[in-house]
Amino acid sequence: MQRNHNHPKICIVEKVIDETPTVRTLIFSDDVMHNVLPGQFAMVWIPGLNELPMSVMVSKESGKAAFTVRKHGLASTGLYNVQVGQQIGVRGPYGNSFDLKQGKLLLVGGGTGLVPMMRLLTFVKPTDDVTLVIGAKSKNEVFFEELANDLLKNNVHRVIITTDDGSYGEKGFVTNTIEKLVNENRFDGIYTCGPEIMMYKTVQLAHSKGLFVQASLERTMKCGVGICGSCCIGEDLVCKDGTVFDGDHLMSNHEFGSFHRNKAGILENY
Amino acid sequence: MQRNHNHPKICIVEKVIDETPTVRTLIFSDDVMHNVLPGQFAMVWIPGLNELPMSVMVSKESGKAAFTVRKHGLASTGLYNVQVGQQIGVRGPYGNSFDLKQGKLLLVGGGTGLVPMMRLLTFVKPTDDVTLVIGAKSKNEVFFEELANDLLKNNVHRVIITTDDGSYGEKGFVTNTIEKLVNENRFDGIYTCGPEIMMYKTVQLAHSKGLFVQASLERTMKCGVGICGSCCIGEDLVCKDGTVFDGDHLMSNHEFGSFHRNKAGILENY
Amino acid sequence: MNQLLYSKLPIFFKVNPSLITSVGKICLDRPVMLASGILGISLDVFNRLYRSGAGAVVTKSLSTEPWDGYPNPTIFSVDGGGWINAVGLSNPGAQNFAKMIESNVDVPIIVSLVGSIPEDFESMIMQFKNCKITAFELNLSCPHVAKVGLEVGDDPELVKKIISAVKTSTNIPIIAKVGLGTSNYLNTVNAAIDSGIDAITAINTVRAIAIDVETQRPILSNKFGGLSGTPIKPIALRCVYEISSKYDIPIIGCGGISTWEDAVEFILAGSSAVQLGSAIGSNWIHVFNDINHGILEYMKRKGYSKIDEMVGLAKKS
Amino acid sequence: MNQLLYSKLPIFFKVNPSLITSVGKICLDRPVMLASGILGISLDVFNRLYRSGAGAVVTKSLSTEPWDGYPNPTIFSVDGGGWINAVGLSNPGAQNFAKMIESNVDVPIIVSLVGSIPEDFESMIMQFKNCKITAFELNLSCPHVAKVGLEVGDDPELVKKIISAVKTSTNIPIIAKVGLGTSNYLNTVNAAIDSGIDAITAINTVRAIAIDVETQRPILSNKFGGLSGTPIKPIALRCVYEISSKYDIPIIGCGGISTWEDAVEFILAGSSAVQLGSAIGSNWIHVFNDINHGILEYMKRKGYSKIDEMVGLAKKS
Ligand SMILES: Cc1cc2nc3c(=O)[nH]c(=O)nc-3n(C[C@H](O)[C@H](O)[C@H](O)COP(=O)(O)OP(=O)(O)OC[C@H]3O[C@@H](n4cnc5c(N)ncnc54)[C@H](O)[C@@H]3O)c2cc1C
Ligand SMILES: Cc1cc2nc3c(=O)[nH]c(=O)nc-3n(C[C@H](O)[C@H](O)[C@H](O)COP(=O)(O)OP(=O)(O)OC[C@H]3O[C@@H](n4cnc5c(N)ncnc54)[C@H](O)[C@@H]3O)c2cc1C
Ligand SMILES: Cc1cc2nc3c(=O)[nH]c(=O)nc-3n(C[C@H](O)[C@H](O)[C@H](O)COP(=O)(O)O)c2cc1C
Ligand SMILES: Cc1cc2nc3c(=O)[nH]c(=O)nc-3n(C[C@H](O)[C@H](O)[C@H](O)COP(=O)(O)O)c2cc1C
Ligand code: FES
Ligand code: FES
Repeated sequence: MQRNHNHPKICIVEKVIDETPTVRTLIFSDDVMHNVLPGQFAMVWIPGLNELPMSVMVSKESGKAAFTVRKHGLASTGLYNVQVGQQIGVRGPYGNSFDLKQGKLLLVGGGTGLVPMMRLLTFVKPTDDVTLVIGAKSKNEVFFEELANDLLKNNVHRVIITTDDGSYGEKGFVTNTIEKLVNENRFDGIYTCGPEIMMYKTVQLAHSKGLFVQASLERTMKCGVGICGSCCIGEDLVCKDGTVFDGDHLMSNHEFGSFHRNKAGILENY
Repeated sequence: MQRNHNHPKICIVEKVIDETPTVRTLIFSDDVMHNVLPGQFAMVWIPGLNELPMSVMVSKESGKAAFTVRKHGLASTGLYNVQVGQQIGVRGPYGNSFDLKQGKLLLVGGGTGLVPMMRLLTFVKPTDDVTLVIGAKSKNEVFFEELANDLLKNNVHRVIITTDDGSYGEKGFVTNTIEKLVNENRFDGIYTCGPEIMMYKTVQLAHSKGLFVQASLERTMKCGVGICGSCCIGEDLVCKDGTVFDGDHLMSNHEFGSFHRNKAGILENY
Repeated sequence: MNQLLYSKLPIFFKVNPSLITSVGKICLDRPVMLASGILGISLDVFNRLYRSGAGAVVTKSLSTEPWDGYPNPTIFSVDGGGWINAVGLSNPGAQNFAKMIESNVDVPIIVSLVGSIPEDFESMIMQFKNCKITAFELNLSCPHVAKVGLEVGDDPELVKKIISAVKTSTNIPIIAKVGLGTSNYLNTVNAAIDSGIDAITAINTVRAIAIDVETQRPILSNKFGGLSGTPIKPIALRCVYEISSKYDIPIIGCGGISTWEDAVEFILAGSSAVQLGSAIGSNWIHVFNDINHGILEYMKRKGYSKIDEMVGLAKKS
Repeated sequence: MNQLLYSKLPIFFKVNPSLITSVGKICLDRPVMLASGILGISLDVFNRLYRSGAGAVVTKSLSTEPWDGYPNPTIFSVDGGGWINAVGLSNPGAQNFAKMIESNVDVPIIVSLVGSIPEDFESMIMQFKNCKITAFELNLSCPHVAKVGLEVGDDPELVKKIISAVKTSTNIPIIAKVGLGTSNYLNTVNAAIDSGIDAITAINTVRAIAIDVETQRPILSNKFGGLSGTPIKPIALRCVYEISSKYDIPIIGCGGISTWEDAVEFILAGSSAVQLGSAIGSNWIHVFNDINHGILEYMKRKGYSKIDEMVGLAKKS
C-alpha cells in the first residue's frame, strides 16, 4: 500500500541533542521527512499526550530527519521530554516552501525559527553570498551557529549573532542589525522565521525598500490540511497557503504582526 | 477520476439487430468493452428492471461493443426489449479468458454461447486451421454463420452447422458431429461455450482423447466479483475462477454437467 | 455586493440563475455550502470561501462560552478516504463571534449553535441581533461531545422544547442538523418538523475510532471522534432519501460530497442544497467552483433550468 | 483433517500455535473468519476457504424456507471502496443447507440464522442436529430485509426471547450479530448478554443507498442496501471498542477489515477474532493468508505468543 502522508508514521527517536537549556533536537529515521523542502512542516504526535506542528530539521545522515523543539506549553514540553527509544508519530510534510533566489541572500532566524533557515541553507547555490542573522535573548540561547557555518563553508558568507543582553555577538534586537544590513546591501532575497514581531519588522523593512522577502509563519494548528481553520490569519490559512508568504501579501494582511488566535479561535494581541 | 470498472457505466443502445425470432444484438459505444478478451463478460443493468451477466459481443467498428441476448426469463427479456436510444449500465469486464493454442483449432458453440466464440475468432492467427461447429435446434435459430465465415476469411476453415431437426446443415445433436471430428482429427485446442450438456459432452470427448479443451461456463450471477457466491460450481466460482476452465479441472468437478444452483442457491439438476 | 469584491471574483462567480436554489425560506445563489466546523472561525475566510463559489458558509458550532476543544490529535486521516475528528467543538463563543461578523455585508452566513437547554440557544440567538445572517443551524448531532449534539438530538422531547423556544425568539430561518446517534434520527426529524423547523441538514459525522497498531492506543486525544468524508456518503445519501420520502421539509444534504456527481445524487435524493467539509482537505477550496461547474454542465446536458426541477427525482423512478 | 486435504494446503496453513484464539467457548486455529453472506452456500467452497487460511466460515444467513432474495442489481461498488448490497438474504433454507453440510468433517462452520420469532430459530437449529458445526450466529442486524435482521435487533425484548429460547434448545455456542439500526445497539448487546449469549459479532452492514445520476434512480433493485468494506471500518472498530469497554463478553469484530493492520486494530479494541467479507472482492481469498501472515509477523516483532495477550490492549492506554 502507498504511504498516506496524512497518516502518522511511527518513528523511534534515535538520538537527543541538547541545544540550549530549553531547546532539544530529536533525531529519527524517515526518508520522506529527510527530503522535505524548507518551510514545510510535520504534525508530530506524542502518543497519549498531544500533537503539534514542527518544522523539519535537517540531518546530515541520509534517511534521517529531526525536530528541534523548545519546551513551552504542554505539547512542546511533552515532545522535549521524549527519550531515546520512544515512539513519535509523524505526518506530513505540509505547506509550501521558500522561493529561493540566487545572489545575495539574507536569512533572519530567531529561536526554533532557525530550523527552516538551516534547511534553506542546504539549498543555496555555491555562488550565493549568504548572510545569516541569528537573534537570541542571551548567549545560552544561541544554537546552530556552528552548523550554519558548516553548511555555508563553500559560500561567501557571514553568520551574525545578536543577543538582547549583549552576552554574545552584537548587542541589541535583531531588527536593528537587519535595518543596518538592508540599508548597506542590495539583497536578492530575504527569508525569515522566528518570533512574529521579528518577522514583522524584517518584512516591513525589506518591503519598504522594495526587496523580495518571505516569512514562514506559525499559528495554532490542529489538522495541518486546511480543514479545521485554526491556523487562519486574515483570509489565509497558514497550513495550506503557507507557511511561507511573500512580504507583499503579508503587508496587506491586517492580522500579521498584530494578532493570533488562541485555541478557542479568539483573536489575541501579540 | 479513474474509471471504476465495478461501477455501471451508462451506455446508450445505438442499434438493435434481430438475429433470430428470440435473439437480438444490441450495439453500443464503449472502449473498455470493445477490447475485452474472449470468455470475459459484463454485468448489464437494465435500469429499473434487473441486471444480468452477458458475454461481450464483438463489433467491427472501433470503440463499439454489443450484447447478443436470447429472451428467456425476466432479465434477459428486459434486455431483449431495450430500444435504440435507451440507457443500459455496463460494468466489468469480469472473468478470465481462453488460453489460445495455435494450429488446428475446434470451436463448439451453441446459442448465445457463440458470443465468446466469435470473439475468440478475432484472436486466431492466420496460420491456424479453424473448425467452428454451431449447434441449433432448427434453421431459424441459426445465427452468426455469415459473421464466422467473414472473421475466418483469411484462414483455412470450416463452419459446420448442425440442427436437431435437420432443417439446416447436418441433422442431429452437435455432439455427434464433435465425436466424429475428434476421432478424425488431432486438434491442438478445443473451445466450447453453450448449453452445459453440450459443453459437458464436448469436454468429456476431448478429455478422453487427451486433447486440450476449455469451456466457458454460465451460472447465476449477482455480484460478478467473487463475493456473493451465487455462481459457485463445486469449489469454483465461475465469475472469479472462470468463466473459462480447463477440461481436466472440469472433469473433476462433480457439479459440472449435472447441477446448477437456482436463485435461492439450491442445487438443481440440468 | 460591493464592487471591490466583485473585481476579485472568478468570472464564474457572477450569479448564474440556473444555480439559484431555495431551501424553504432560505434563498441561495448556489447550492453548495461550506459545512459547519470547517475553516469556520474568521469573517475574512468566509469572504474568501464565498468568492470561491460557496453558496453560503456555516460557522463553527458556537456555544454560550468560548471552548478550547480537545487537545491534539483532533483529526485523523482514514486510509482510503475521509477523516475522523474530535475537535471538541472548539469555538470562540457566540458573543465574540457575533462581534466579529457584525461587519458582514456580502456573505450568506448560517450560524451554527450548540447547547444543552432551550435557554442556551435563546441567549445565543440574541447575541446576533446586529448581524446580517441567513439562518441559524442547530447542531443536534455532534457525536463526540457530552451533553450537547447527539445527546440532545437523541432526545426528541428536548429537541421540541429547544426548537419551539428558538422559533419564538427569532424570525430568521432555523435549520436542524441531525445525525446518526443512539435513537432513530427520523424521530428527531419528526420532532423538529412538529416544532416548526424550516429545514433539516443531514447528516453530521458518524461516531468512530482509530487505533494505532504500533503504539496500541486510540489516536485521537478524545479516543472517539466523528467520521466524515467519502466513507459516509452512501449513509448520508440514504438519510436524505429517507427523510424526503417520509416528510415534506426542505433538506440540505451533507456527508462525503466531493464531486458534482455526489452533489447531484443528493439533489436527486431530495435535498435542495448541499454542504461539504472534508472534500476541502483533499481538493482545497476549488471544490466549490468545480462542483458548481459540474452541476451546470449536467443541467445543460439534461435540459434543466433550475435546481428545483431536479430535487427528489430519484424517488419518482 | 484428512490427508488428501492436507496435501493441497499451503505450508503456512499447518496450525500455528500463536494464531489459536478462543472466542468464549469457541476455539479457532486462526483468528480471521469468513463473514456471513460471502461465498457462503456450498460446502466445497467452505473447504477451499478453510484451506486458504480462514479460521472458520460463517454461512449465509438461513431462513426456515428458501428465499430467492431481491432481483439484481443486488450489489453496487462504491467509488473509493466498499460495497452496498441488497442480496435480500437469498438462501436455500435451513433444511436444504443442513443436508448439504452433513458431510462436513474438517471445516469449522458457524451457521448464521435469520428469523422473526423464537420458533423460527428453534426449528432451524433442530435441522442441524446431524451436522458438525462450531456455533450458531443469529443475524439480528441485516439492514435491508423487513421483519428480520435489524427489525428484530432493534427490539431488545424480542432479542431476549429469541436468545433464551435458542439457548435452551442447544448446547452449541450462540453468537449474536449486531449492527447499527434505529435504536441503541448497546441495548441489544445488553439484552443478548442478559439472555446468556456466548459472544457478539459486531457489526453488520450499515444502511445506505446509491443513486445513478444519468438514469436518476437508485441502482439496487431494493433501493436501500447495506454498506460494507473499508468505509465502515472506523465505525465497526468504534462499536467493538464500545462493547468491550462496557461489557465482559467475547467479541468478533467485523466491518471493513482488509489488511493485517485492520485485524490487529480490532483485536486491540477488544475482539478475540474477526470476520471479513468485502475484502474478498478486492484481494480475493488470498486475503486470509495475507492477514494471518501479517499478524504473525507483528506478534513476533512485538513479542506476543498468543492472540489473547493482545485482546483489548488499546483500552489500557
Ligand atoms: C508551522 C509551524 C512550525 C513550528 N516549528 C517549530 C519548531 O521547529 N520548533 C518548536 O519548538 N516549535 C515550533 N512550532 C511551535 C510549536 O508547534 C508550538 O506551537 C509551540 O511550541 C507552543 O506549543 P505548546 O503546545 O507547547 O504550548 P501551548 O500550551 O499551546 O502554548 C503556550 C503559549 O503560547 C501561546 N501560543 C501558542 N501558539 C502561538 C502562536 N502561534 N503565536 C503566539 N503565541 C502562541 C499560547 O497561546 C500559550 O499562551 C511551530 C509551529 C508551527 C505552526
Ligand atoms: C458469464 C455469462 C455470460 C452470459 N452471456 C450471455 C449472452 O451473451 N447472451 C445471453 O442471452 N445470455 C447470456 N448469459 C445468460 C444470461 O445471463 C441469463 O442467465 C439468461 O439469459 C437467463 O436469465 P433470465 O433472468 O432472463 O432468466 P431467469 O428468469 O433467471 O431464468 C429462466 C430459467 O433459466 C434457469 N437458469 C438461469 N440460469 C441458469 C443457468 N446458469 N443454467 C441453467 N439454467 C439456468 C432458471 O432457473 C430459470 O428456470 C450469460 C450468463 C453468464 C453467467
Ligand atoms: C474538523 C471538523 C469539524 C467539524 N465541526 C462541526 C461543528 O462544529 N458543528 C457541526 O455541526 N458539524 C461539524 N462537523 C461536521 C461537518 O459539518 C459535516 O456534517 C461532516 O463533516 C460531513 O460532511 P463532509 O463529509 O463533507 O465533511 C465537523 C467536521 C469536521 C471534519
Ligand atoms: C454480499 C453480502 C451479503 C451479506 N449477507 C449477509 C448475511 O446473509 N448475513 C449476515 O449476517 N451478514 C451479511 N452480510 C454482512 C457481512 O457478513 C459483514 O457483516 C459486512 O459485510 C461487514 O464486513 P466486511 O466489511 O468485511 O464486508 C453480507 C455482506 C455482503 C457484502
Ligand atoms: S491547521 Fe487546520 S486549517 Fe490549518
Ligand atoms: S457472481 Fe457473485 S461470486 Fe460469482
